[in-house]
Amino acid sequence: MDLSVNVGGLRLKNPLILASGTAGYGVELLPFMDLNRLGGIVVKGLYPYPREGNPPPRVWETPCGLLNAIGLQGIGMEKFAREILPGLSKLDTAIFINACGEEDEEYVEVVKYFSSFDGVAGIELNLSCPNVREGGNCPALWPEWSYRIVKASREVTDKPIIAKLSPNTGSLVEVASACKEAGADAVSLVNTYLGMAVDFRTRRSRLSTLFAGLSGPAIKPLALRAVYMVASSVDIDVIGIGGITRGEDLLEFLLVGARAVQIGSITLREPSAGIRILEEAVQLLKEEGYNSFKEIIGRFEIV
Amino acid sequence: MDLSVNVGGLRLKNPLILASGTAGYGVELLPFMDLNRLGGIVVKGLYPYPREGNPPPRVWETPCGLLNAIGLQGIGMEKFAREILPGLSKLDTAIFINACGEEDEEYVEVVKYFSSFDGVAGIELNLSCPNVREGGNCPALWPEWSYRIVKASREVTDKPIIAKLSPNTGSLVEVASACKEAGADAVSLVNTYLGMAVDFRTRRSRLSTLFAGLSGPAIKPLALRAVYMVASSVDIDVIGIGGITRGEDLLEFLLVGARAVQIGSITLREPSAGIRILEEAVQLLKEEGYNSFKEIIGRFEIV
Amino acid sequence: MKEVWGKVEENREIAPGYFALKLEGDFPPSKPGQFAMLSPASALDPFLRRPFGIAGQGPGWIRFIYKVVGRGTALLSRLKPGESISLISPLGKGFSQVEGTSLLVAGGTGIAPILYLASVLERFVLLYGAKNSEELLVEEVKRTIGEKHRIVYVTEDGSFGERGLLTEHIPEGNFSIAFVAGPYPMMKEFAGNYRGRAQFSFEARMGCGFGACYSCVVKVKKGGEEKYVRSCVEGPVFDGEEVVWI
Amino acid sequence: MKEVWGKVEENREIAPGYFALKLEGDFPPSKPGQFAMLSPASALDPFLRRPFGIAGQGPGWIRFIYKVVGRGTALLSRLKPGESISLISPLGKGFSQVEGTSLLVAGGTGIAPILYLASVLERFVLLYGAKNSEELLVEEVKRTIGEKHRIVYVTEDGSFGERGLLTEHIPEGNFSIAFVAGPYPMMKEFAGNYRGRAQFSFEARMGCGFGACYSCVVKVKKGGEEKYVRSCVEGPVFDGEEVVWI
Repeated sequence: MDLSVNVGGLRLKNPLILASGTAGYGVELLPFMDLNRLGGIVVKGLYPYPREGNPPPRVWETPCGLLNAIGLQGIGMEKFAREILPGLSKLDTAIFINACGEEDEEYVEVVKYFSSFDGVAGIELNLSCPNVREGGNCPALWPEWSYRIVKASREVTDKPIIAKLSPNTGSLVEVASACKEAGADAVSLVNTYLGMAVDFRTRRSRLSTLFAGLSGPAIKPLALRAVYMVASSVDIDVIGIGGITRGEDLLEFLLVGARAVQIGSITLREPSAGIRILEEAVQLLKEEGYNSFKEIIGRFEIV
Repeated sequence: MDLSVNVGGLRLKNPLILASGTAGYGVELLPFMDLNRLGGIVVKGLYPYPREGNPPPRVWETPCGLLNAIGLQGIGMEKFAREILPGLSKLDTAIFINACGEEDEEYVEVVKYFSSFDGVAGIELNLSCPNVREGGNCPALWPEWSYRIVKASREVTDKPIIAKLSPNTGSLVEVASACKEAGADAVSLVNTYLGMAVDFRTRRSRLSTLFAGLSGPAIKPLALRAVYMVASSVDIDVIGIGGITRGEDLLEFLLVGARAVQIGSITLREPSAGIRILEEAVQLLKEEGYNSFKEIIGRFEIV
Repeated sequence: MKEVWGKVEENREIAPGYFALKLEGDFPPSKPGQFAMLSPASALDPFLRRPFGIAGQGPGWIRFIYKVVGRGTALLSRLKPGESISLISPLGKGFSQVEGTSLLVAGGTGIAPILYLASVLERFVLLYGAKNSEELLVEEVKRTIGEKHRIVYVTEDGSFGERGLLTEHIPEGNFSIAFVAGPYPMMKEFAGNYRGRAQFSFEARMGCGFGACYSCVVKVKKGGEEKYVRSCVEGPVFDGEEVVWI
Repeated sequence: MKEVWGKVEENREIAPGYFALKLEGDFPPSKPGQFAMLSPASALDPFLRRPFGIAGQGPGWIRFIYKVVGRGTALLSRLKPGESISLISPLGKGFSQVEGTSLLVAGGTGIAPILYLASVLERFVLLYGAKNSEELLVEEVKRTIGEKHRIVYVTEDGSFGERGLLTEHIPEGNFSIAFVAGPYPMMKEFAGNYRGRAQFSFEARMGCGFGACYSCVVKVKKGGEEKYVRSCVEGPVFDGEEVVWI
């Protein structure tokens, strides 16, 4: 069985990647599984500087999902590079940076900084965090804004660039096209859906913010469609994200055109979920007579 | 305890309305509860003519939700008026028509037809069914299209007009504004979210259609935000819809600005859910020392 | 039809993956061919109830036979005696009552409504097929209908009874009607091979089970016209003449 | 820390709404103040695990005391002996070990980690408060620490022990440290009234419990700087000096 997939110019040992934001800096999961078995890990979002994040409460459980408003608390790129990346780089799995910025220049600064690290397989541009700007605004809602950041990032790195997209726009396909035009090697989608939770007793938000981002199995049907929309209409590699909890979910994302997937919220519930999901997917593929993940990518048929 | 609410120029005995599409023509629920206890019932969507709907399979369960692609099968306005409305009209609850059309003129035809029936409290314009046009298109994705249908409907009826809106647009607030400008008395939101379910074994959709509409508790956090967005920025009465399964959910929608709510998917699981949810909400209100539903409407506070 | 609670008296694996669930409670009376919607979870996931053909009912009890095929039935199978479960019952139209000798035809879990029917009929021949002897619920059949009726067992691998497809072993006889329950392909094949009057029990994917959502439609011919009708209300049992096989 | 399965040995309502859960299994050793994440559902809803302070642990067993406050704990309370549950344990940093006599302070379900701590300490005084006598788990306390320690019980309504708030009845004594677990307002009030060294166990709303999500942060002063740290990794026990009360 050939588990490898090709995405954004990279060959991954398998299509299962841990999504940014639910796997810490990777090391938090070492007690629970052999990270070498994963296709890749996207570490927590990094700014050029340490960042405090939003006040608590930062998380609220919803039916089959969770709302988060972490707000990209983080140790900053230099401390990460000094204290954590050297260890991560020794793993036999693809390590992806998740680059963030308040200003466009900050994204570029992070991209440039990590371009020289051999241990970094690629850079995901976090164009889509809904918890750091007023009203959930983010670059990935706007084709032009996304284009600008990807383009400027492209100019400072030869590493694969993955633009992480938001579902909270009526222009998803246009944003993906803009990222391709600007030189992105792949897009990953979806980031979280803007949602809200309130307490009728206190008459206030359940979180410290007004809006928050919904993830988890609740959103899977929506994410699957978003991935299909982009994969079927834009000529760019897609990494599927959204509510994957089982091997079958992984295969469904590949079927509609994703070349790899990221798992997020399920890791919070079940830290070793990545290995289980991968094993389940391999078993299902075998049962159906496939010899590789690649054989199923984009093979969805409209009746 | 005063349970009544005012919405779209109507006084409802309480804020709990059964949503269109999950309560049949109302009569299907007679074995399970006393419909007189409800604030209102919106019957299944009606075209001027009988309609076949989409082929099966039409439904697929998802985590805490369901995708449907019914496609507005229905008996048509005349048969409904002849065989069902007379009985419904005898109930002591507000009966709402859900008017549909392939062409704009068909909406207007249904609105006009029911304008003369005393037993009809109001007319909900179904601008937002995602299962009847190519790729999930519908009037409620577009402010202009919505305006045209509401405006033309306004000209043929004095009954309250409720425009049912879609969350599948980047222009939700603009659509709501357009409906107000065109003379709608209220908006109801959200209709279902466009989603997808596939079977990796057959490589085909789980439904007879490519896309389908997601409803159920899974979408509640998204719907709550959509209702807040419209209620807080457009001067029109809002009826909140989306994943309500408990009394507390109902109160949350009122808190962020809805003047009434509709319950949908939960009725399929628990046909008498409407009564339970209403009772739970009344109990919670009492516990917190409120004397009416009206006292909590729009009382959400941003920290 | 009513929302009622039942207390689990028995929930036993009677064959690999097949369970018999017996509930105690005050259930409205049903007739063979009708079904119930069972709620596998008290939490919100899985969200929908599941339809199951009633396998038997008497004073204070109701019984089902189900196969674990997904998340809902897996949860059901973990129910323990003494626990409670919500059901809506009875739903749909049952089999017609017809004079004379009936041919009962069951494939797989289609045996559930057929056993209920057999328990109230005087004269019948049973044709019952499954993949192999493990999935053929012979003990269930014997317990319910005893030894005095002719039974033709069929397994695909020949591990019990006749070998092959059920539709290759339709017994000869002067049957006033055939009552058929099982997978769609089997029923379609049977309909193609059998000339007499027949009623078919459909297993459509359902939303509510009581007519509110229009999910479970089946195409039928009525008055010269083909149309979708709700199998939960106008079925799940349909006359062979009206079914449009696809 | 490890993902492990435990088999329910006991899940008993010890006071209205309060349950004691004892699991059998091969659990990594813990120390008082550490916690575990328990998964209330095998289905996808509720989605997240719930954190519970460990109330006791020995060879082949671990014990929790919890109050039913929502959907997750309601599901937990329905677990029956023999059923299995997934947990991640042990998590976080526990209480420090300090020479001398300790003051143990527990409010409400804060009694769970405090009892575990009491079971390993030689010398302490316990101050334990609850709303009323029904919610005061006196039998639990007696069972765990016997009769040879001084205990000050406080109930808000005076239905058992002293009347009023726990913080109004802080015992006099020469304590080397106070260990405090309970609701935030109680702990804050205690911190304002108590001058000696103290450690506080926080109950923050958690996502994962093992440091991956940064949901459960608490603001602390470290090196002259205020910052958010994860209570699941750097807590749930914090030194009084470093806590920034809000």
